[in-house]
Parts: sequence; structure tokens; C-alpha cells
Amino acid sequence: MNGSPKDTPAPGRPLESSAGTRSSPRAVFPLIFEQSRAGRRAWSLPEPGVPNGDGSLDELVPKEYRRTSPPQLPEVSERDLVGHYTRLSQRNWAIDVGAYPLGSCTMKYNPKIAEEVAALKGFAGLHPLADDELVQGALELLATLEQALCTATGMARLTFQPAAGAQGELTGLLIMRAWHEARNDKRRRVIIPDSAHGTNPASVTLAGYQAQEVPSDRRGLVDLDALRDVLDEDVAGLMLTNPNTLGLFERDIQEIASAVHESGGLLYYDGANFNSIVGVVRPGDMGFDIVHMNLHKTFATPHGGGGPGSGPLAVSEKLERFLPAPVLAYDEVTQRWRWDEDRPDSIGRIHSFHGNFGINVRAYAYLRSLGPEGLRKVAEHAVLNANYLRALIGESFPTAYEGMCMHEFVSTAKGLKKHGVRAMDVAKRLIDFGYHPPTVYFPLVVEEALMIEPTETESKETIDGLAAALNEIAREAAEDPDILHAAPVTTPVRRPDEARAARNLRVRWHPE
Amino acid sequence: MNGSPKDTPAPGRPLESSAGTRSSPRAVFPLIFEQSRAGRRAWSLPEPGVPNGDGSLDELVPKEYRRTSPPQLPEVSERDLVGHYTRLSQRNWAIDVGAYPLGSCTMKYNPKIAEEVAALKGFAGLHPLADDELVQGALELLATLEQALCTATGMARLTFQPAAGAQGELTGLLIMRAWHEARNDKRRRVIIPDSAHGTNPASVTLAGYQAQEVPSDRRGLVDLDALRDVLDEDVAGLMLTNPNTLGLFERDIQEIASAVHESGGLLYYDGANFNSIVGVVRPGDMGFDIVHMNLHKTFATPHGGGGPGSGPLAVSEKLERFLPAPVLAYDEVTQRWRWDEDRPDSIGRIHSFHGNFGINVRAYAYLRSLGPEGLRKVAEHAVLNANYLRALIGESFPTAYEGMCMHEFVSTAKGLKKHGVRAMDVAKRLIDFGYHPPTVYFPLVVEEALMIEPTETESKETIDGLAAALNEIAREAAEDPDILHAAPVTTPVRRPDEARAARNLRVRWHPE
Amino acid sequence: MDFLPHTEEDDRAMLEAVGLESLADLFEGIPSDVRLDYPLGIPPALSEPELLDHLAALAGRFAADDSLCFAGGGVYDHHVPAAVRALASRAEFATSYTPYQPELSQGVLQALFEFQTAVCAIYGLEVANASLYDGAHSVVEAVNLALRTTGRARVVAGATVHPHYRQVLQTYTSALGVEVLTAPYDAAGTVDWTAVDMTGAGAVVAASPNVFGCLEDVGAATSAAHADGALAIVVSDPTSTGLLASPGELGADVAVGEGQGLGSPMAYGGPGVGLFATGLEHVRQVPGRIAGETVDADGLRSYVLTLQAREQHIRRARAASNVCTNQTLLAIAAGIHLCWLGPEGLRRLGEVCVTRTAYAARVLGRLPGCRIRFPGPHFKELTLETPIAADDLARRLAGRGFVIGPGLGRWFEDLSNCLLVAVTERRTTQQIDALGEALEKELAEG
Amino acid sequence: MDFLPHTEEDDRAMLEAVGLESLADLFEGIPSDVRLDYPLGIPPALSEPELLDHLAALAGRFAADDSLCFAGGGVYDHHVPAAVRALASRAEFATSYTPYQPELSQGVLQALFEFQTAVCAIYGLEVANASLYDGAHSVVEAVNLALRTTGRARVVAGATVHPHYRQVLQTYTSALGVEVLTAPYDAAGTVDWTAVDMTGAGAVVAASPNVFGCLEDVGAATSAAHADGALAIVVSDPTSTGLLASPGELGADVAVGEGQGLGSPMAYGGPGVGLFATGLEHVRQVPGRIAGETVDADGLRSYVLTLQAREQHIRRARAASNVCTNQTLLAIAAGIHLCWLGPEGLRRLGEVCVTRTAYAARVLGRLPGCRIRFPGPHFKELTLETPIAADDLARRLAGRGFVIGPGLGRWFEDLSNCLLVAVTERRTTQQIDALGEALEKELAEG
Ligand SMILES: Cc1ncc(COP(=O)(O)O)c(C=O)c1O
Ligand SMILES: Cc1ncc(COP(=O)(O)O)c(C=O)c1O
Repeated sequence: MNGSPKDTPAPGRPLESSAGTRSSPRAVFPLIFEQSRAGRRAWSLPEPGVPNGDGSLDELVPKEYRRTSPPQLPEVSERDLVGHYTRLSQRNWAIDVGAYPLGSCTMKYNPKIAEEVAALKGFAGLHPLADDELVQGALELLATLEQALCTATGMARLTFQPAAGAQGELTGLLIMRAWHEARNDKRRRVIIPDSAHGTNPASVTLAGYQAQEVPSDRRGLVDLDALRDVLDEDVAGLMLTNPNTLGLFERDIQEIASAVHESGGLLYYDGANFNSIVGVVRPGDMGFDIVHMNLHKTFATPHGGGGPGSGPLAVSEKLERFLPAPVLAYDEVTQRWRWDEDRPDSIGRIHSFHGNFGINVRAYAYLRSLGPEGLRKVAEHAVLNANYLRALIGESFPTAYEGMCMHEFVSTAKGLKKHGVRAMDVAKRLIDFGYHPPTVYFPLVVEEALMIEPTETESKETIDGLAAALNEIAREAAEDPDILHAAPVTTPVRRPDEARAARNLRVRWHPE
Repeated sequence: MNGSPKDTPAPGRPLESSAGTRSSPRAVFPLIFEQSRAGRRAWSLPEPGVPNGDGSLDELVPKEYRRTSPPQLPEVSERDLVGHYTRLSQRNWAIDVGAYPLGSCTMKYNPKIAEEVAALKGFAGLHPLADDELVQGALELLATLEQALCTATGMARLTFQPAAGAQGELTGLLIMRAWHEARNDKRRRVIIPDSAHGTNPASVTLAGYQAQEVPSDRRGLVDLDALRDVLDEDVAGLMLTNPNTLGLFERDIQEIASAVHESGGLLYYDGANFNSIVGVVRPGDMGFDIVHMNLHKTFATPHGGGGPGSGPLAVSEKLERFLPAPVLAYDEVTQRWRWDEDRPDSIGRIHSFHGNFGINVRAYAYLRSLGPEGLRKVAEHAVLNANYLRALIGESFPTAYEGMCMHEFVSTAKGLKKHGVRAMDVAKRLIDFGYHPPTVYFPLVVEEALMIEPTETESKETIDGLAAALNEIAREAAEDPDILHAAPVTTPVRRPDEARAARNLRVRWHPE
Repeated sequence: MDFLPHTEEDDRAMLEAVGLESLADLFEGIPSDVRLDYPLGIPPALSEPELLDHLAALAGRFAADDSLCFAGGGVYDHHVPAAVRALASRAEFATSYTPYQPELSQGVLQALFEFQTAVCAIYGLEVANASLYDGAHSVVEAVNLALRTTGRARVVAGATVHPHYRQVLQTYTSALGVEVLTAPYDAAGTVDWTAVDMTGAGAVVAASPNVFGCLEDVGAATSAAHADGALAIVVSDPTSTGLLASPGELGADVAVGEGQGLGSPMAYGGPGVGLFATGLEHVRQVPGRIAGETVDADGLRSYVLTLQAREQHIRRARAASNVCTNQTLLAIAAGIHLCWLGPEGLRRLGEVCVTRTAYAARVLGRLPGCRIRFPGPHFKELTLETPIAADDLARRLAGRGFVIGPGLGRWFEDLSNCLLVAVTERRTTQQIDALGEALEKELAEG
Repeated sequence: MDFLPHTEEDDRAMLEAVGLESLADLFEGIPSDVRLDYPLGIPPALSEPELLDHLAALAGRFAADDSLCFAGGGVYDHHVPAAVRALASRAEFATSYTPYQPELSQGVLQALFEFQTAVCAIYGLEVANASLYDGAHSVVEAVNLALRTTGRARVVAGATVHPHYRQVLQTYTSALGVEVLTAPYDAAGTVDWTAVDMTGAGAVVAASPNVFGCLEDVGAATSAAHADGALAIVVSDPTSTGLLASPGELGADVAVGEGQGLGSPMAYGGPGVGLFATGLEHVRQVPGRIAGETVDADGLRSYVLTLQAREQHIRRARAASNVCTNQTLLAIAAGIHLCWLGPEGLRRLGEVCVTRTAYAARVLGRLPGCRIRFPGPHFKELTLETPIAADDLARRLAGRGFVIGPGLGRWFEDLSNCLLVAVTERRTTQQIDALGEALEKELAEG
């Protein structure tokens, strides 16, 4: 141990990083593995304690099955474990810490009541293979949530199995495939807009299809003519998020839908942006046949640093029979809910059990606390906040496309290039002003993209402050771009070297 | 709103303070009241919703009883409320954040399991006036805890009513008084050592006694001769904490006890330092008649930023009848626990109900997870840690008195005075090294006192780091004292002006 | 599990550093004849899963786990908002000590400053402290303040002030030669303050809503007190202050109350939080901690514990009070809860309590042999008289899943058939109907 | 409660700033004939107290609230340490997004790096990802990796691999022309891997402990796989790795498993966490996110998401997988849980499971008409054969307060009288005895 002044955090390092790093220079934050001392323990478990035991462990588990050397896990006290992860948590941004305007991610407030109810033993303590009779409350919750989500999307039935949006996409595409195959209609391509989220093409490939991109037109919308050109009897369907990734509503959606349907394809709705239209317009009414939702976006379940989510997949009546088995069924006679496994046309199971039930409980709590009027207000204010912010920063960061946006918009920082400033510099500098940056360099179709989604739970004051900061940063870029290049200065680390991370790969700790 | 660069936190301000203060210059952290906007709400409560209502509110509560103007509480969204208090919490040190070696405070690790069990509905949901029959589990817990604590202190019975140590002191002194009065023995003085904690003399006064101080001798112990001089038939008793506030064990305790007893007085044990002797020696065996414990110290219940605590008061058999009513009683016939209110000699009730039950549940969980061997180890390692640290910093900060200490020790920084450095400067500088400072300027009998209690849950590495930091600070004091005068530099605020706070008194917010 | 980090090697190295052989040597300073040479006779250690089972079993013996709580008498089954629970239990608040080092304690200090501001707002007064132990303790400290200020030694307390508060006041003042007189209640279940003799009183204590759930003419109490040169202390339920006139408006010199209903579970009566507010002229007599605003070395707004000269650790034997550890964490929760409510929510809370209590009065009052003993107006509690001994009835209703009471016989001989019934915002009209039916059944069985 | 901060004044001012009259105008871009002019037909809003009552009522319908869980089959009633629960639920972890901005995400990134290190340690491999959806998904991605690597299109999976995992594998691969063959189990309830034909297989999937709770000769599986040029995928219960040989030691190319037992409640089967580890040579084929170490602009150690070129947001249609959102929060919990256990605790965990499962085998196996269908060795689960149809028996035992099963008939025709019985460290021998008595009663009733 040394207590040299280098121990004190460099200026701008948060206090907690100094708390965490008594020992090593320049406030390196130690790993829990580096705090290990042989013989220390946090664990507290009972003795095996079997009366007149059943022979020794060696008899029960012969040596050939046994581990030869113990796993290299740290040995720490519970006190040090708690200190480590508490300080570590303080080195992380979160919705509960401040604004999080990440485009396409819908980082809205996650109600605390949802956490409380999800922890009830009657939900958290349920075994997934318990007899249906034991879990009627859980099944009723799921049934009510299914009905509400189908109502909101204009679909007939859904499955809760997909653990996230991407898994919902694959599920939907496999259903698309099953539908065509059931009609002995072999098709090989699925169309996606060039602005589509990466999971769309990736899911298309996984579903055994080829992804074909259609360009956006100058409006940032699907180019109808270009679409018509690529549509033929080899096209299984079109994947679309509406509003699209640019935050623009595909106003030609009905023409798009009929064009796709006429060519014998199906329309897939990527629900990641559902937040901006819930209660206002339903995918089903726009002509979509298949819809996934990201409950961890529109329905405010916490994102957990990258997950868990929940990506229920809903379909129109004609596709119902293909849904993954089992589906919920109500027995009028016994007045009981049960899982119906007898689904001959099902594409099969997509999750180990029933999907991320705990997340669905939270989404249900959110849905029930808002009700129909509340949900519509969500869409209204998500769109209001986005357009308001867009108006406030329009001069510094013009949007790539004209006209009103929906819940998010894509600005460009290319105007700052002449000062040698990139979108990433703007993002990093924004951190110093106390905001999480927007999504940068996505979608790829926009140069120096800043994709901003304030969400409806941010107040006017927050958006005013965010706009003031962005405008100020634009001014700094012109007058003193190095401020931006040096940013951020208020964080525990600054501009970690990602290239080096990939070059000298270190993906786990091991003692030097 | 303005986004001027002054918004960005000054160097050394933690990130979260920047997150919290988008709006105002120099990272002033706003008050929740300053974020209020008329019409905003976090609350969510049902409609009164009474079928064919019972007349209007005005009929139910006539105007003369009604409020004329609404209370000036803030109107904020739940999202902003959560953001505010989350960021605010990050501006606070805590055991879970790092080391907290405050002398006399026993800031040890607070086990998480205790929080979990205290939240069980069968404990947290109990109404204090519910029929005893309904709460047998809670009563059994209290009875077991009472027995264990009496065993550990060598007392006969105790009351859980005192909410903290100071209330335990008053309870004990009132019992002392009742005992003397029952023997028609009017006495007016209670003796305390000059190193006693402030609550001791304050409680003595509240109990209608005069506090008389006895000096410590060069050993830092009660001066036996001085004590004998003041003992007479007017002395109701002696209050002592052993080990005393200097962290020294009163080795003459038996002589002290007999001297007090011979003069007809009683011996009161202030249990704030019980942590260092639990399982090693019992106050009862030392001759004490009355004992309070601070369960929020020795029994590891969280201190909550200043409370709640729990200060059960235990007494020897001869004082049992004076305990506050009710006390627990077991009915052999019905095999039920009940509250016995029929206590004619009781000093009366000292708490609205049964004391801080929720804290007692936590203390019980701690007691049961340690068991007898664990408790003794606690004392051993509390004393080991203190003496180890003392040895490591002895040259920089000599202890005021010689010899081994118990769970804490008092060092002096007077050696640094020649560099113009005070104990407070050392404390503030220690913050920059990532440690909470020790207690300073207490006890008053030691010049430039640094009262240090590492507690047993801190590891050797933590103590090594703390020692290294203190030694380094002593070096800085000699070479560059201004570093200490400028400290701390890593905190959201630096050296708030306490004199000014008392001068221009602002004890609540009101709009300018 | 002892939560110790020490390995055998650590013990060895550290003992060596202090020049000792064994851990036992650490206690050589203790006379050997009192040192224990055997382990304490307390229950053995349990591993965490065993501990959980054991305590779940004890908690499970709460015979009314899914019962409905209509019990009152000072602690109430109010809704604790999930956000309040989540925020107040943040480890940085829960595991921190008293904020003596302001640089590391701005979180707790500002939260307390906000709590004090909220308490001043609801009570209509100018200064509040950072909490006391509970409602009873707040009454005691208020009386001490009043007696110190007036130099008198007599207290007049309404019989309708919670009996436990009066008992604790008795205990605290017993040693100080203070005389505590009780002003009787009338047929309306309230004190006729215009008729009370207050000669020589330094403190007058009135409660509204009172122990019977009735609102009292607090204004009469405060003016009578002032007429005789006493200070007026008003016990006020904070959950009622969105709807009802604040103690300050009604002339209270000190307002006190139990804050459990704001963000804390019932927890068998503790921890709760004692609220205490008064006028600025009394600030130097206020007991306990006070967070105050100041500026730091850079002129930045900051918070500290202020006027510490009042407190025991400075003034020792002459301190305003002996309180040290208080109920900070519950004060923080109460402050957050009040901010969650805001003026509108606090009003709504009162509205729901009043309206549903009135509904309960109608449903229960018309049952055979039953009557609402006192006319009210009621806030969230009422006194129900039935033909059955109240404590028996409470026990019998518990069997039907209702925690109710207490019977008032324990406090007032003449009310042994009277039962307290509390109705918070958590109790629905359907639940009240269910209580009515259960009570009807019990009455039928006689 | 809609959680919106907007006051009417805010709406007005913001609408004006964007040049609109009303909120409805915001949606003018949407063709009017599809716009809704009525509220959605979904249940009405509930206030927080009402919502709490409503959901508590639904949760309360869990007919076995204080039942004992002996159910197995992929999800288990393990003890979640209080410290792990408290830390993983810290708001900074729970309410953060994917760590795309490393400066603001060192907490999650380092926690994931530590999780990856712990997973490598228990599985005896070199690289782990930041989690997948669940055990089934991990198997799928492992197979995809193997098939991509070997350029083959055939999979051989043991019949003793969890049937749901095999079903999900079937679903995922159906569209890709992959052939999934099943290797049958023998009388011992294990696959005789020396006898399996693996010609042309690119991936071999073996499980130990397997779906019957038996340990399999994993070494035989991996060497047979390698002999035929296939990659060996081993499904391993992480809670067994303190005691049992790691997949890495036994030659696995990819180790996968369900991590629910490490720090997460059963939650009706989700969210859990899919574990995935392999050798460094396969790192560029690893699906999902990976946290990696690097240095920042000041040379300070830091963590980032690395090798993102594998992922869908960069490589799009040619990505290694389509996974984006994963199960990070549960991965963090699992990582913390493994650090809470350490090598000793993980070993103790296994020891308790093994010993008590053996005890259960003895207690249940000797009941009339009952036998332990497969000899084992067992880890924490066994297959109990009785004279009663397994699903009926499970239902009947539920009536006696035991959640048990599932019956194996749903997966294996020939095992319709077989029931899975799982014994974790939370089940005491007394509870096992109680289960025995309950079963005895049911058997008596026939
Ligand atoms: C437009 C879009 N589609 C799909 C996804 C994938 O959803 P998930 O991350 O839940 O798998 C996302 C998530 O960021 C998205 O923004
Ligand atoms: C020696 C001593 N006595 C008494 C007390 C008072 O205990 P409490 O704060 O629980 O009232 C303390 C608390 O700091 C103390 O250290």
C-alpha cells in the first residue's frame, strides 16, 4: 500500500473513484479479483447436515466427475463486496441519475412501483413448470396484458416468449416463412429500408432469407417507386419501423402496404418506435401483419444496463396458428387459464420457458397505471418533446430532413466539420454539461448523425437545459474546438481507446 | 436556463453534481423546492369514491377547521423526484461507500440480510396495538433478543422502549432515582468522568440530578482518589463507559464499583463502547447495575444518516421492578407471550409504543448470524484493528495515553501545530485520500484530538491504506501545509462556513 | 457468518505488528477474574438461508398476514409510495452516520433541510428540527421548551391527547417537579378549552385530530393558553395538514406530531419519527439537530448542522435536550413523501381519509346496538361503541381478518365498549362493507 | 398516473415554440383515415394503491405461496443472497442503457468484465460474452458458432439435454437447413457417447448434470465429437462447477448454461441469463456483447464494449447473431453472486446440493412402489418413479404444499410415471422428510 498523493483522484475524477482506489496510482479502479485474499469469505451457507449421512462425497460423486483445481473466483468479505459494487454503480449513468436522450432507445422513467410488484412472491417465486392450477393469477395477468397489447397494435394474438425485440423479429420472420410455406410459396427475399436497425437484416439472415435494402428518398421515407421495383413473387415481406429510424412517419404506409400485399408479401412492424404512436394509430390499421414490441422501451421497464427486455410478437388472425407453442387458452367450463401445447402448425418454442415474465409483470403495472388516456398522452408528449427540442437546436444542429418529427429526430453535426469537430466530440462534450449523449453515427444514412430521443418523461426545463448545452457546444466548436476534443473532463475515464481494446484483446482478468 | 460553461462542474466536483445542476452556475445543487412547477405531480392516489357519498367535504369538515392556503410543498414529477434524491444520495458518504473510522460511532458493516428480514410483512406490517395473540412471532423474537442481550451484559431484564442510547441513559437514571426513592434515600448528584460523552451529563440533568465530573489521571483513566473524594451519601451513582471514550479499559473497575456501592450509589454502564468487550467481559460482572446498549453500534444496524437507533436498557435483578411498563411475560398455561402492563413500581412509559422494533429485528438478525463465537471474534478484531492502526501511525500521530487501546484510540495532532496545521486540516485532507475522517476535537480532554475507531469489519488492506494516507498527510503538513489548508479538493463543497450558518440563520427554504 | 475480513494470516501479521502472541493477549488490561473463559450462552449462529427461514417463520406467525388493518391509535396503515421506499432506502442514506463532516454529507444535510422546509410548510411555522424519536418525545421536548421559556412548572394537557404521549410526558417530567394537569373531554369527545383553568401553566397541549379521531377547536386552546401566558403546543397528524388548518394558523407556538404515516411502515410502532416545529423566536431552545444553509470556501451554497451550541455534545449538562441519535432516515422518507404528495396530493390524501371515514361511520354506526360515540367531525378515525367489550370484539374480528382497535377501555374506564376504527386511503369502501358484515356477524353471535 | 411532467402551461408554451395549436396537430403526418379517434379499449388507469392491491391479489392467487419448491427441470429455488439482491438492484445498474458511452458506463462495463472473468473461471475457458437470453438461446448460438466454424450442417444433441433447449434449437435452425439428430439415453439415464454416430456433425451437444439430474461422461462426448471433427458443446449448471469438473477441463469447445440459479429469482422462468464461454480461437465468432479492457486518453485502465464488428449494428446481415438487448442485469447479479461465493462457497453449494439430493433419494426411493429411476450420480435433481401418473401426483402434492416436478411424460413417453425432484441448498432434511410423508400419504390413497 502506498499513500502517495497520486492516490488522490486527479481533478475531475468523482469522489467515489477515490474512495474505491486507496492503493494504486492515478485512481485506477480495482477489480474485485484484485481484492481477493485466500481464506476470506462473504458466503454464508448451511452445513450439508444430513443425519447419518449417505456416505462421503467421494462415494456420491466419484473423483472422475470432480473438479481438480478450484475455479479462480475472488475471496472477499461481504463488506468489501458491497463497497466495491456500490462504488462501481456510482461510476455509471442511469435514468435515475439524469437525462438519457439516446435515439431509438426510449430511455424514459421506469416507475418504482413496477419493481415492487414484480418482486411479490406470487410472481418472483413462481416455478415455470408449476401446474397451471397453481399460477392462475400469473396467467390472468399475461392474458390481460396480451389482450391489451393486441388492442393497442390491432393484432389478434401474441406470444410473450421473445426475450427482446431481436428475438421477436426472428419469431415474426419464422412465422412469415411458415405462412408462405403453408401455401407452398417459396420466397427468398425480405425487404428492409436502408435506415433499418441492424437487428432487422441480422434476423432476416437467421430466418433463412436474404435481406434487400430499399433506399430512402429525399424525404427520408421509403422510396415508393424503388420499393415497387424490388417487389416480386420472390419477396416474402417488408420489415418496417414506423415512425422510421429517422423519426419520420412513413406517410405512404397504406400504399406501401398494398404494394407489398399485392406482391404476395407480408408486412412486419418493428415496434421499437411504438412509443410515438401508441393510442394514436395501430400497426394493424396501417396494414401490418406482424408486430413486435419492445416492452423495455414503450412500456417503461428498466433496461438493466443492456437487458433484460421483453419483445412480445403479435400477429393478425391469419397467422395465429403459427405462433410459438404454448399459447394461453381459457377453459370456459373450469373457468381456468391454461397453456395450450397442442399447436400443430406452430413454428415451435423460441424460449426456454415463457419469456421474460418478470419484465412482463412490470409492463402490465405500467399499462394499468396509465390506462387508455395515459397511453395516448405518452405518444403526444414524446412527440411534443422531440419537436420542441428540435426547434430549439435547429440552427446549431439542423435535422437531416424537413418537417415535423415524431418521438425522435436525427440532426447532423457536419456543419462543425470545418472546425475539425465530429459528432462524437459533441457527444463527449455534452457529458460535461451533465447529460448523456444522444446516439451518434446512426442511422448510417445521415452524415455525422446525432439521433435524439428525449422521451415524454423529461420536463420542459430539462429539454431547455439540454438545448442550451447543445447550442453552447456549437459555439465552443466554432470558437475553441479543442475544448470539445479534450472532452469529457468530468468523468472517471476519458475516451477509452476502443481500437486498442480490439487489438490487444483482454476480455477477462488474469493475474499478471 | 443557460448553458454557459460555468454549468460544467468545477474540477473536482463529482460527476453527479454536474448531472444535478444543469441550470445554475458553479454547480449549485438545486433544492427540490426550486424544481417545483404548478400543476406537476408525482402523487397517485385513489378518488374518494364513496357510493352515494355522505355529503360534500364542506359538510364533513366545516370551513372553520379547514386550511385557507395550501402548504408550500413542491410540485414535481415522480421522475424528477427520483432523479433529485438519487443524485443527492450520491453526494453522501456511507459505510457502503467506504471506510468510516469515526471514533465512538462504531461504523461497521450493516448486513443486507437484516434489511431484508426487517421488511417482511410479518414485522414491518404489524400494528403496535394489535392483540398480543396476533403478534406471537414478534414477541418471541423480542423475548429471545432480550434474553441474549441480558446474557451478554450480565443483567436480569431489559426494556426495548428507548429509541437510542441517550433515551436509554435517561431511562436508566430514572430507574436509579426510583430505586433510591423507594428506599427514601434522597440523593442529588451523579458522577461522570470528564471524558464522558455529552449525552451523559445532559441525561443526568433531565433526570433531575446534578452532574459532577471527576478528572482522568495521567493514564487517561478515572482518578480513583479523586473519585473517592467526591463519593458521599448524596451521590446517586456513577456513569461510566468502559472502555472509556479514550478507548482505554478502566482497569480499576472493580475498585471503582465497590467504592460507588459502598457509598450507596449505583453503577451505570454506557454501552456505546460495548463492541470492544462483547463476549469477553460482562458489565454485570464488572459490578454495573444498569446498562444501555446502542444496537446501532455494537449490533450493526444502519445508522441512517443520524438515526434511527435502538438503546435497550438492561438492569440487575434488584432494579427489575422499576423498568418502564409494559414488559414481556410468558404465560406457561397458554404458552403465549404477552405484554404485562401491571407494573406498580414502574417508572412509566418512555416511548409511544415498543421502541424501534424494526431496528431490534435487524439486531436480532445480526445476533443470530454471529452466535456466541462470532460475537467474541467481533470484540477481538475490533481491538486488533485499532491497535494495529495505532501502531502504524504512532509516529505521525502519537496517542494521548500509553499502552494498548481497546476498539478505538485518541491520537493528537498537536505536533503539527508548529506548521500551522490543526486536527481539522488533517481530517479534511484525509477526505481527499478517500477516507471518512475520524472524530475530531473529542474528547475535549485531549488537545487536537483525532479519535479513531476502525471497527472490525475493515480489512488489513483498508487499515494499511488509511495509515499510509495519514502518514503521508503528516509529511505534507511539514513540507507543504497549504495542501492541508486547501483540502478537501475532491468533494462537492469545501469547508462550509459554520459560523455564517449560525449568524445568518437559514433553516428552511423560502423563495427569494 | 461474522462478517469479518480477517484471514489467519492477517491475524498473525497484525498481532506481530502490535507485538502480541494471541488474540487473547489483546484483553490483558482487563482483570482476569472478570474475563469470560466460556462462550456466551446465546443461540448458535445460523447461515443466511437458515436465518431467512427462521425469521420468515417468526414473521409468518403474524396471524393476520393478509388481514386488513383498521387499527388506529397513533400508528396507521398508510400507503408508502414505491418511489419513497426506493429512495429512502438508498445505501448512501441508510448506511451513513450523522453528518458531522459536511463535505461528505451534503446528501443527508440537504435532504434534512428539505424535510425541515416541508414540515414548516405543513405546520405553518418557521423552524423545524431534523426529527425526534416519536410523537411522544416531541410532546415532551415541546413542553420542556415551553417551561424553560415561561419559567413555569405546570402543564395542562387535554385528556384527548394520545394517552401514551401523556404517560411519556409524565415519566420525563416526574424527576423535574413538573405538575401535569389533564383537561377532561366533554360529551363531544373534545376538550372545551374555554372552560379549562390554566392558571400558572407554562405549557398547554391540545391535539386535533384527537385520540377519538375528532377535530378540536385548537384556536380556543391556543388563545386560552396565551391569555394565561402559557405556550400552546398542538399535536397535529401531518397527513391531515393538506386539508385542515395548520397549527401555525391556529396560534400554536409549537406543533408536534408522529410522522410514521409519511413514508414509513407501521413496524409494530417503531421506528417512526417525531416532528417538531416552532417559531423563529424559539430557535435557540429547539431540541436536537438542525440543518442550516451556508456557503463553502468557494461561496457555493452548502448545508451544515447549525446552532450546535444548543446540543449535548457542546453544552453538555446545560443542553436543551439529551437527544443525539434521532430518526433521520425516517425524516428523509417523510420529506420525500411530502414532496411526492405536494399540496394537491396532501389535500387528496385528507379528502380520501375524511370521506371514507364518514362512509365507515355510516356503515358501522347503523348496525344493531352500535353508535359512533362522538359526533366528530372526524379525520381518519372514529370511536365505535358496540354492545360487546371492545377488546374481545377486536380479538374476534381479528379472527375474521380485520386488525382493529384498540379498545379504549385501557385508557378510559367509561369507554370499555368503545373501539377505535381507522380508515386510511388504503381502505376501500368494499373493505369497509366487508368489515360491516363481519361486525354484523359478531353482533349476531352476541 | 401517466408519469408526465407536462403542465398545461408547458404544453401551451412548447406547442407555440413548434408552431402548433394542439397536441392533435402533432400527428398530422399520419393519414387521417388510420388515426384513432377513440381511446384504446384497454383497462382503465389505477392509482398506485389500487394497482398495488390489484397486483397483490393476482400474486396472491399463487395457490402455493408458502409452499416448498422441489421443482426442477431448468429453473431452481436457490438462495439469493441479500447482498447480491441489494447490489444488483442499485438504480445505477437497473435503469441504465447498454454501455455505448464508456465514460458514463464504467460501472456496468467493469461489472460485466468481472462477470465474464467469473464465467471463464467456472467453465474453465478463455472468453465469455456479456450474456444471452437464456440457456436455450446459449445452446442455439453455440451450435451456430460450431456450424459456421466447421462449415457443416448437422448437429447431434443428447436426448438428455433439456428438451426445451432442443426444441428451441429446432425452431432456430429450421429455416437454415440444419439437421438435428438426437442421441438416445440408456438405462442409466445418460447417453453412451461412445456409441453415437457423429458422421458429418459440426456440433455435438451434451449436458451434465443432464435433464434427469444425472452426471454424464462429458469427456467421452467431447473426444467423440473431436474425433469426427465436430465442436463439442457442453451444457453445464453453473451452480455445480465448484464441485464438478469444468467443461473446459473435459474438452468442451463451448460451454453454455442457464445462470438463473446465480442471484435471480425463478420468476416463472424469466428473466434468467444465458451463459456462454469458449476458447480464444473462437472469439470472433462469439455472439453478443463482450466487455474488454483498454486504457483511456490518460492511460488509465478502462473498459469498453469490444469486437463490435461481430455484432448486428455493424455487420448487419452478416452478423454473428441478431442479439442486441441481452440479460445484462442478471449477468451482473450472477457475477456478484459468484464473487459472494468464491471458490469455497461454490464448492459448499455443490456439496449441500449433492448430499441432500442423496438424502432425498434415500427417503423417497424406499417408499412403496417408488424407485429412483436412474442410478446417478446426481447433482441436485433426481428422477423419481412412482405408481401414480406423474402429473397427477405433482398436482396432488401441490395440494399438500409442495411444488414438484415436472412429470417427465410430457417429454418422454416411456417416463410418464417419472417425476423430477430438485433439492437445492434451501431445502432442509426436515423438509425432505415432510415431502416423504406427504408422498407416502398420496401413495396410500393410490
Ligand atoms: C429500431 C429497432 N429495432 C430493433 C431493436 C432491437 O430490439 P432489442 O434490443 O430489444 O433486441 C432496436 C433496439 O435498439 C431498435 O431500436
Ligand atoms: C459514549 C457514548 N455515549 C452515548 C451516546 C449516545 O447514544 P445515542 O446517539 O444512540 O443517543 C454515544 C453516541 O454517539 C456515545 O458515543
